Amino acid sequence: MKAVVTVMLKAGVLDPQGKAIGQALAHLGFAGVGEVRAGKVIELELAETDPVAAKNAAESMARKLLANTVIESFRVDLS
Amino acid sequence: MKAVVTVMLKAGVLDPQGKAIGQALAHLGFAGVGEVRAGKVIELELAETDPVAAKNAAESMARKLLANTVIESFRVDLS
Amino acid sequence: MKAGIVVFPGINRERDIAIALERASGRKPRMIWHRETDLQSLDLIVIPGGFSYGDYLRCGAMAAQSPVMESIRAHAARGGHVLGVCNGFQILAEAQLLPGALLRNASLRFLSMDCHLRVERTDTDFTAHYQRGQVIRAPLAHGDGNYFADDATLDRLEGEGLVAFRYVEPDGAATAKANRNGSARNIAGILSPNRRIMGLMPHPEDLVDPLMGGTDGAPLFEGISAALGSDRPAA
Amino acid sequence: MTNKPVNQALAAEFGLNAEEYARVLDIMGRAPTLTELGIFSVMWSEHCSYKSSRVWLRTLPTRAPWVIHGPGENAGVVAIGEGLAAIFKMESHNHPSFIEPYQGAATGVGGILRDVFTMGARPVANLNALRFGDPKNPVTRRIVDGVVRGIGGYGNCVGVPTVGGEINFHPAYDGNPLVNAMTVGIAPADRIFLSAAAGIGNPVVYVGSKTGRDGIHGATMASAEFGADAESKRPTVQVGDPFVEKLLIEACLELMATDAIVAIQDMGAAGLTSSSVEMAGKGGVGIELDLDQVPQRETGMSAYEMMLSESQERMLIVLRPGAEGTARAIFEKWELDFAVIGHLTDTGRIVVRHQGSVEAEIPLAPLADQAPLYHRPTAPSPAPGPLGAIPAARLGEDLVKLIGCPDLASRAWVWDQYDSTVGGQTVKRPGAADAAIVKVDGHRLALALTTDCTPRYVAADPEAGAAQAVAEAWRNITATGARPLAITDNMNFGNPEKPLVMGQFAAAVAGIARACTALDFPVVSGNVSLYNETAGSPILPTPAIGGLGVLEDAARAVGLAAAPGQDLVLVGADPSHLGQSLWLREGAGQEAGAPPPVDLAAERRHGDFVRARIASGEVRACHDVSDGGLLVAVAEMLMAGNTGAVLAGPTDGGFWFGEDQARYVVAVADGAALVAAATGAGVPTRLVGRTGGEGLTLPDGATISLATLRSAHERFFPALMET
Ligand SMILES: Nc1ncnc2c1ncn2[C@@H]1O[C@H](COP(=O)(O)OP(=O)(O)O)[C@@H](O)[C@H]1O
Ligand SMILES: [Mg+2]
Repeated sequence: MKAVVTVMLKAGVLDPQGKAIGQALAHLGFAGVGEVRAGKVIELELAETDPVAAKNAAESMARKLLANTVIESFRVDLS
Repeated sequence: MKAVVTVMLKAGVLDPQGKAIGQALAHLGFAGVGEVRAGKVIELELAETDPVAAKNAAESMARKLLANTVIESFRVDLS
Repeated sequence: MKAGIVVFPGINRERDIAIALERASGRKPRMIWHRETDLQSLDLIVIPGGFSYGDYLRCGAMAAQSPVMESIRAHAARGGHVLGVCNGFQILAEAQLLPGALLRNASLRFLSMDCHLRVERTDTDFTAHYQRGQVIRAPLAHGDGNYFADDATLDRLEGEGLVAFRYVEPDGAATAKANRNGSARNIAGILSPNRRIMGLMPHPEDLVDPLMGGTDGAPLFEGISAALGSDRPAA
Repeated sequence: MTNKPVNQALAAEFGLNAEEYARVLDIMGRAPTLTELGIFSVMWSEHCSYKSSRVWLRTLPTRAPWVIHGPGENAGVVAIGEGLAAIFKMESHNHPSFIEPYQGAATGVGGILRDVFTMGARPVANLNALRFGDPKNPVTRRIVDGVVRGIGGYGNCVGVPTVGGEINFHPAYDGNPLVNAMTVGIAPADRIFLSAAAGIGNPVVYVGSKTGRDGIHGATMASAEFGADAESKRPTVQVGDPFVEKLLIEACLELMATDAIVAIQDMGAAGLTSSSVEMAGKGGVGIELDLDQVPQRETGMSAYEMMLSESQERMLIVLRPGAEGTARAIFEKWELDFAVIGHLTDTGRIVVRHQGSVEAEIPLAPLADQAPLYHRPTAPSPAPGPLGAIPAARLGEDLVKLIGCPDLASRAWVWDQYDSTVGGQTVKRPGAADAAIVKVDGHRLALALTTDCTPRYVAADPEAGAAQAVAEAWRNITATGARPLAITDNMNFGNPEKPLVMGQFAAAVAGIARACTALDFPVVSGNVSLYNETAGSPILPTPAIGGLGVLEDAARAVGLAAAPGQDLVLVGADPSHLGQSLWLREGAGQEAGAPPPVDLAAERRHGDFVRARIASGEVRACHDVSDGGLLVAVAEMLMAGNTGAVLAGPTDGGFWFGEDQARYVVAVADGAALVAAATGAGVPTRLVGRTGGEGLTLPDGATISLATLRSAHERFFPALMET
């Protein structure tokens, strides 16, 4: 079972990378781009086959290591 | 319309981050974690309302800037 | 003073710290491999700079979870002194021994140059050998030194006087230009409430010898070794 | 690829010509297997075999009493006193850096670090010599950004300070930037580790990272020019892992402190193939490898793929019998892969086994002895066009323009991204002196390090230009007060099958040899990068020189910053040579004339004089005069020292912007005394000014403020990169 953990900076935490990407897109002539946020994605190959258990495990990995909840929020998707 | 661009290293390209995260999870006692891959996610707020046009625009941004297609592949999702 | 330097895989400024400590105290610090857990005999634990675990994922994240951190936590709980420099500061923040987090530099580039720091308080064992308000020079070398904490935390740090160093101009003014990495309120270093844990991004340990361009960092190491007891045999 | 029949057509795809393939058949006495063909093709590639350059490289002077190991080992080794040796080398990563600038540059740094620590040295400094295309070309910015980030990303993480280098821009590098990385390490002079395998039956051990399908045929690619199809030829790009490299450094040094190692070599280009073939070949033994034991990152890898993989951060070690346990414990402590993958034999052959079958069996001696060696035809470079009319100088305006031009503008934007202080031994950081000064931990000794080459001189006259590069390296070391010891050279040229390019190469080697001999400054290591061409047009010939010198007492090093109240004295003859000068190029668009002549006797006389005056404590600051001439040198000393000056002398461009060689500007308390001493020593000198004040007052009466100078000097890089 594959779990995908997406980690984004919390609203209110400055995201210079997202801002820089937004500016670069504008320089490249892409119009109509509003806010840009940059985050991380971690794909985990899990031995667990039960979706609920897999999601729990991934969430606990995220809380413990993959995200810093002082600045980041995360989401787990299974696939 | 929001487009989410997920950028991952191509298969076969060494992923030092993914490898280190995998080792750290093992040290923390998480069992049953196989391969770990680390990537980037970029969320774009687009003025475009037509899904096809929005997806095309995001793909072209990814090819031009967001992904380094020499070593990375990308996927666009709309939400 | 018995000092120990924690070496995580990827740490690279352990020798710099050792040189600074030995110069100040006359005694070689002990190198602590990250799997060791017995830190009972130490007065000061230093977590040096570098790229622990490659700084992959987030700077300091993986080191903060390693077994030695439990012993460091216990040492801190006993009222022991802990100094985290650069990656060491990031590790202390990730381990929540100090509040806040260190984000990517606002410029998104690695910063390697001297900065100027204003010493915000001198009634701590780390800063006692400086003058209050003194401006010192120290090298920067980091990609993620942008100090972040929510407003309540920042207000508390300021209110309790737990900001140790701020980025300033040579004349002492805390301007945006002096704040190269974009830190909240120009914060370069902070203290725990008991002022025995200090984390800072710049590298005073690389400026303790006139040959390397200055000695502005030396008082930090002299101060802490004086506070924790001279090692000259009588003590 | 694996299904194709092994024949001459496939050999051609692998870069072997008909004659070379015939030689393979002759050695093997049968058609080679795919793996064997792969081994021949990489070992006989230009990159590994030096087949076009070897005949010329042999003519370089490589000996001096202080040289411990010259070319032929992983890096050069020189004695620096107090029982210590400096180990250093420079190497190119040009092609990979064009394909993927970040990873190309990063893995370039990683590769050269391994060449140095594999010999037992702790790396103490990195430098990098970079050439980029026209700043106006939009691609240039992307390449500069990636290369600088890549060098910083790798060097900062491994914790080796990046202390110097050089950067040029020229349209000739548009499709082919040059990334030359240099590493310097320190080891006890009696604990140097070599690569020649010995001891029949001894275990062959693989350590570091796992093997993947990275960069297969990278060495062959580095030996071919880019066509329009460069994209499609691309092998899987190698990604560097500086964290693992850091662990590998510590683990190898820890193992080297025991007596477990017989021989050790990094896996560089052509990975497992070149390391095993070279180690066994040098030791005159055979080697047997069992690929099933190789730590693998991917599944289903063939023998061919494993033998040709260029995965990074790997080393091959021959251990003493019974030392496996000690070694394994160290690598496991550092969480690195460790595997016994073979042993030495007495067969003189390399035998490669995989999944129960023998995938390759090649006699090593013929693989080496019968490697192709070419005496390629050479043609002399045409003389450069004559100089046009010399414009009248407007000293102030011309100076401001010159110090802001891409080749002279401040490089602070670059070095501000490199950790230059880690290790706590950096006495002179980038920009502080003509050579970086790095102290030896625990000693008073310091190393002086520089890289130099002026490609436009080499293009105009390859012999004189290459001699100039060596002379400038020698001069930059001398200007800090250090004694120059030896060089490493990184020869970057175009397609050697073109007589004109081969002629440039041969002449450049002759120029290097002439300068090294005259200056007692031997070549102890180096690297050749050929086929630096895109769509048929070659780069400027670029023999980058990495120089190393030693100071007995680090505290004696001088920098280039002048202080107020000092006399500025020109050491060396009055300038006048404007051929190939930046002043004519930037001001009048002329890239013409002969480069400045290189008088090595004068170089030595003037340099020895300056060094003695630094040692006596008389010289407070010193800067060599090179690109841009005398006025630029003075302006750089003033900006660094934050002082103005009043200058005296003629007002013509030849005097202030001529690029004559063998010259220094020194700042001293008493200029007259220095001039008198120089006259006695037969060294021409001239008092050119006195420092002080807020501005630079020129002989024509105009004054430029320091602020004007500085803003002109500091504008270029941020304007190119941050807008
Ligand atoms: N790529 C680079 N990396 C680090 N330092 C560099 C680089 N390029 C130039 N520098 C530093 O900038 C300074 C000036 O370089 P350069 O113009 O080549 O000096 P010079 O012509 O006097 O030899 C030197 O200190 C040099 O080491
Ligand atoms: Mg130079």
